[in-house]
Amino acid sequence: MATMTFGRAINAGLRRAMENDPKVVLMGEDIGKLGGVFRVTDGLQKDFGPHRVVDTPLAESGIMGTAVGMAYRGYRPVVEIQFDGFIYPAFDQIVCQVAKLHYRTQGNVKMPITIRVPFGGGIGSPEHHSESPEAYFTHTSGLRVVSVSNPQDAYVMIQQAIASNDPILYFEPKRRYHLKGEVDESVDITATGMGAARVVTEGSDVTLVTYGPLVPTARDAAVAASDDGVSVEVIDLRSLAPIDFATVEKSVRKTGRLVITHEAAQSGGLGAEIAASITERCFYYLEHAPVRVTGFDIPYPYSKLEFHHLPDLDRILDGVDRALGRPNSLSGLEG
Amino acid sequence: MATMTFGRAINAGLRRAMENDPKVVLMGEDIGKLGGVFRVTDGLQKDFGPHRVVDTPLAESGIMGTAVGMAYRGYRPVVEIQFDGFIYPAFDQIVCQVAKLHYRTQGNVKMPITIRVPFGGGIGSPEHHSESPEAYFTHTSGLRVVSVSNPQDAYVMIQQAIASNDPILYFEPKRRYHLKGEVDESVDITATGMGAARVVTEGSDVTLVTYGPLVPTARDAAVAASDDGVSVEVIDLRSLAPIDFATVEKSVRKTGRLVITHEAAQSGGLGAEIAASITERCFYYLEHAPVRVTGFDIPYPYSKLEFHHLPDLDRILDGVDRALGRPNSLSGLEG
Amino acid sequence: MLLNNEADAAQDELVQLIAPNGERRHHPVYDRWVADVDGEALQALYRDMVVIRRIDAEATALQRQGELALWPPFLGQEAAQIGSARALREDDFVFSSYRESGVAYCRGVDLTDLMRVWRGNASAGWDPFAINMAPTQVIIGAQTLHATGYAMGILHDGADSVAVTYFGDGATSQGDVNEAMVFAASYQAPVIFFCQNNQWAISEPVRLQAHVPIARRAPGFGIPSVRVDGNDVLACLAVTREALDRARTGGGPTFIEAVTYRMGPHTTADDPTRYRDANELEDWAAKDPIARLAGLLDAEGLLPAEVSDSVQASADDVAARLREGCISMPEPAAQDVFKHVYSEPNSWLERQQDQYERYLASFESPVSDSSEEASR
Amino acid sequence: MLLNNEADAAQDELVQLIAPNGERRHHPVYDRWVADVDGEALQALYRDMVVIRRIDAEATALQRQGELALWPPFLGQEAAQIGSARALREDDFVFSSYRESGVAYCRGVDLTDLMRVWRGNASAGWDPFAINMAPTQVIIGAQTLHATGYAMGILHDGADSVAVTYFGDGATSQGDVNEAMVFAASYQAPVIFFCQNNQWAISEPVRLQAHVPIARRAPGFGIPSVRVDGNDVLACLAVTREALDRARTGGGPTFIEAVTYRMGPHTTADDPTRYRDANELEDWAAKDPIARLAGLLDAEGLLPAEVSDSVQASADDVAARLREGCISMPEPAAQDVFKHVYSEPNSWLERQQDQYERYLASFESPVSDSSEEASR
Ligand SMILES: Cc1ncc(C[n+]2csc(CCOP(=O)(O)OP(=O)(O)O)c2C)c(N)n1
Ligand SMILES: Cc1ncc(C[n+]2csc(CCOP(=O)(O)OP(=O)(O)O)c2C)c(N)n1
Ligand SMILES: [Mg+2]
Ligand SMILES: [Mg+2]
Repeated sequence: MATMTFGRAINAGLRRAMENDPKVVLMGEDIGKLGGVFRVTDGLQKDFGPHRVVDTPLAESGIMGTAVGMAYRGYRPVVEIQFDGFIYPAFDQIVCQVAKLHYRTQGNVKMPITIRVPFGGGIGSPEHHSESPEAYFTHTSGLRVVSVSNPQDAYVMIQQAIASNDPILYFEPKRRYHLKGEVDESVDITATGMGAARVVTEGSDVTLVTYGPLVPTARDAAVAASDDGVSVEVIDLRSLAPIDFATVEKSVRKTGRLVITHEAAQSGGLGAEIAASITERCFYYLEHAPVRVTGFDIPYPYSKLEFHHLPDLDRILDGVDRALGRPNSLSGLEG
Repeated sequence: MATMTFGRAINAGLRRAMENDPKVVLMGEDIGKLGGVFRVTDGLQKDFGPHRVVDTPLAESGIMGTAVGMAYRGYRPVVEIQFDGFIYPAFDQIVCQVAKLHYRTQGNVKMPITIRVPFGGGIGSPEHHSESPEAYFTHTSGLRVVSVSNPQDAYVMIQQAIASNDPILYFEPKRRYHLKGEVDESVDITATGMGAARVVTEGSDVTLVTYGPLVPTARDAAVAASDDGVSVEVIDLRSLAPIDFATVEKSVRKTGRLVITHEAAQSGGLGAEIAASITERCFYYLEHAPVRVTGFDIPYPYSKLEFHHLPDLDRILDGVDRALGRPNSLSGLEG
Repeated sequence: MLLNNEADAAQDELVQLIAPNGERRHHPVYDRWVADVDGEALQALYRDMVVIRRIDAEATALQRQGELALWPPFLGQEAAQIGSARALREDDFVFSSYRESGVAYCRGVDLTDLMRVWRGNASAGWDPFAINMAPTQVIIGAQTLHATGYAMGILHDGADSVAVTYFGDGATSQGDVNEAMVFAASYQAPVIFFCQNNQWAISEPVRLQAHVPIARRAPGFGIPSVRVDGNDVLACLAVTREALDRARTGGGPTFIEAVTYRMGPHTTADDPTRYRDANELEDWAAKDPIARLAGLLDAEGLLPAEVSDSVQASADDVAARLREGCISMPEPAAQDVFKHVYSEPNSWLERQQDQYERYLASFESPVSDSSEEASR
Repeated sequence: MLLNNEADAAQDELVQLIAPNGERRHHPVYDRWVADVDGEALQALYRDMVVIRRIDAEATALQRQGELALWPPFLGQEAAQIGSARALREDDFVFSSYRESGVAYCRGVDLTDLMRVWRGNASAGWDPFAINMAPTQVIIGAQTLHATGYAMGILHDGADSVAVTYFGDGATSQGDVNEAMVFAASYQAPVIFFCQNNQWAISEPVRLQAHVPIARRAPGFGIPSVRVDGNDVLACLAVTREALDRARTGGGPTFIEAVTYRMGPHTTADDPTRYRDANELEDWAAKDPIARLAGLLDAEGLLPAEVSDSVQASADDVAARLREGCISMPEPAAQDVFKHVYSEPNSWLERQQDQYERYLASFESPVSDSSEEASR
């Protein structure tokens, strides 16, 4: 067991994957000498050479499209998108090519591409550097989407993503890159699947579902709630497409109440899918409508306002209150 | 009142908008002499000239990006995307520029761009010609999204969209272009807003919500259900972002049951948002969890299989049965 | 110093080895690339062109008869497709658009596979690795990046294969095609950009995409380019061989503009009379690629009746097999709609498939007892 | 005929009117474009460059002191920005990236507005129509299409204004920049593509984006281009004036590659020692744009102490006002987060705003009686 930051854990996972399979190739802007703007690929070009860690021209569609060609040739490209907001020029190649090639060729062409995306806000950046675009991809059939929330998962899941024959969006919560945690590097990555949600803290009154950057916030909220006599079960989804609804369902059947929190805008966000699916699966167990605590339906605001947009501990607790039907700021507005 | 096809009604609406405002300019591939591959712009270049109806180079990001520049210069561009599946190269310009410029400039820069998109399946086309990408845009703050289902709405709403100072995605159900209907060309387009949902047929047992191509199918389903003694209220949303939830809410408070149908894939589709929002708003009125009857989570299949993917009358009726809690194919699987 | 775009006659000249009247033209640079092409080889090229033209005609007929949903004819582009594709080695890899059925034929595609997409029975007609050619690409220009990435993989492997990508004049306006040139030049990847400039992108003339010859684009990216008479099969063969040789020997990418003409509609759904002049078609008919080679063969006594007849018989045979394969294609099963979305199990999809199968089953048998179901 | 990419020395030569040592160089074509630039005008250009360098230094200091969240320095690029921007007319319109604060200064931006984005107080610092310059653009290359569309609008209006777009060497790899050239050439739009090739895109050297000089790219799209010494303010002024004149008189677009150097980090968040050699910086320091013009002025007796002192005083004054405006910027209010998403009312957003305001209010007063709420 070693203590390492989130970013370092991904770096270690990438290194392990590259050691294990010579077909693993990293591609992206500034990932070589610079080690990426977040230093996640630090040292890898030095150790594996510029043919394994490829600095690319400044063109995201180009990166994604050439990664498709590399996959045709038998490689397993791991693409870094420098920031969430720069994934859109590659959107066409992702949704029309990466997502569809396996299906359209009846499995003849595999697309084992991992797309790493530092995402989410909270670091005081200018525009286009704090997006949460995950719902675009969870709605895209043919893709898998995951998000990690701690160094151990980051280490294991980056390797699982690379080992998978399906294309995977791997969302890294950039404001947690410096979060430290224990990482067991000896763990067998094939022992568990990548899809299972994780119960972070057990509880009996309310189920609180989240992923990525808000997992620590949700955990803190559970602690705060417990001081108030409310027992919150926190679930870290880890896989966003598909979602391990069985785990969420089990929890909601126990608690009867569901709160979902994410940074992305509310309308059409992942929270809508979770609320709809859990309502379908647990209708007669629900004591209250699922509650969503999310970013607003606004473009990501400038940084002086970002903490109004981002759900925080208090807003999550407010959501927990709503799910419990306690009188609060929105009492009387719903239901 | 004149009888005209859907496509013709849009053509008439475009013509009227161009007559009324010299700043309205049409841009797209093959929209000039050819009149577009669906002939929606037929005759307009001849009458308004190649500077008002602009055939563009074959590059969607280029079309959208230059439309942004035209809007900066005070124009009101109406962009045609030839088929739904070709909108993705323009995705970056749409979500990062078109959607955000008004917000980021504190309203100084208006983006009165209308993006016309023939969408949906059912016409036996090859790949990329039958997509339903609306949920990507309904999740994008700063955009408005509408879909039309009949010639009259098509005629009115294209003009309303062009007159609006906000950017609007205008989704045209391509398999209905030849549908005929009465069009009252004398209607005052400023008399009604563009956002209101329309109750297509009133009913008391189940609320059936849809939009665009499936509106006629839903209406047929309501007729079939009534033969079976079930009274279905059909709602055509018309505006997909924002959705007129007040109208849906009113209906569901009456019926207690909600079925949503669309062609797009289920997970993360618009149906999820509708189910989640209506559950929030009508929890204590619902007798059953909202039911979704949608396309599957698959890339759009080749045409010999498309009618397995697309919801049809029988699948909608099956959904109605589920919402009614009647024993059917899925009995025992949910709830 | 201002770099301008005034025409440089020498640069824009077409490489031509056979004149429209069938006369053999000599070329200081390109003759050597076809020095080995003897009478037999010329006859083989002729046979190829006649056969693929027949495939095109048969497919068009099948569409008219309702057996195909759509067909994008390549009538007029036979020389560009045969000349380039016959230059390739088996281990080269092709990334084309939707109009390169002639190229697919050269790659050895099964005739039934060639029809699958257009009949609506598949999204990709063939196994790409069986013939080293990616499936048809509808998204304009997307495949040029795939080819470039594949070529980067070839470099990585230290192999001497080449990736070849086909696209149209309209496609040159897409960002992807230009980004592909950036990547190809940056890594000196062994990829050939083969642009069939058939003068039209649906209803848009090439002048809307570019005011200067398309071949001039690539040098600005650091990629050598050549403009070839796309209706001259020998010239197409020669320039492709030169480009392949450059790529195999570490010389990096080449851009080829094959100047040709789409004699038919964009697809069987298109009506070109709405936007183009009949005269233009006539002018190009005079440069017909097959008539041209026939002229050369004739002049050299290489087209006696028995050869003509045998070519005709090949074409008839291929057409018959094509038709037969097309109309006897088995219909897909409902469950196929769920197959191969992922290579690994997916809980969302499994649930949907399960629901749909129960739904379908409900039409066959009465709805089963719900308590039994609940125990599942 | 093969078009290759062998260096054409004449083509790649930089337009230069002032040598690095400050000597005035004569140029057969471009002298006439600056014939009117007298001593006073030269002093004004000098003043501009010194002032914007001071703005850059002050902003960098403000960032180090925690008053700005980020700053992208343009140190070393003063001549490219001043030379080009001072050629513009008020009714021309600029679409830049994030690094053109010197251009914004020329457009007359309010100094506080210049800081807003970087302090985190706005997504766009100024009203674009007040200074005819679009806000900073972070998405690499996106603005080149906006400029081209704006120029199409100018054509439409029959006006003789020009759209000018600034972007970097790295940006030339983006599809959007290449599509912008396609559209600009197709419509012969009055737009100038002003590329500041500052040798780096964050950590990537220009060679990764292009193996040949960037100025060679545009002619292949049918756009004349020119390569200029980007550290020579007079040359930048001259080539921009020529391009503007061409655009105003119906001659269409021009591409300018200004060869310069980013002497600082990519942004204040970057550490260039990780990827670049200190020697390189030294080499370029010898070509410093301000020292160069000072050399010329000095030689011509145009830089007496009172001028130097006055320039220094201007710079001090601007820096003081910049700092004052920056640190006294009012903080935004929570409700601002919801403003201007749409120009028309939006029911989804209104509901969210309403909820959030109640939520905020709940921290101020005890939660109100729910029956009262319910009656709303
Ligand atoms: C991204 C995208 N945009 C638009 C289309 C619609 N479309 C199909 S073919 C075509 C014209 C292509 O012209 P060209 O590249 O010259 O190839 P050709 O058809 O002449 O072989 C267009 C606009 C498409 N398939 N993909
Ligand atoms: C679409 C997109 N991709 C990536 C980035 C991240 N990024 C910001 S600046 C930059 C380098 C730009 O280099 P260049 O165009 O040469 O301009 P310079 O910064 O040198 O002025 C990169 C990669 C971005 N902002 N937008
Ligand atoms: Mg063409
Ligand atoms: Mg640069």
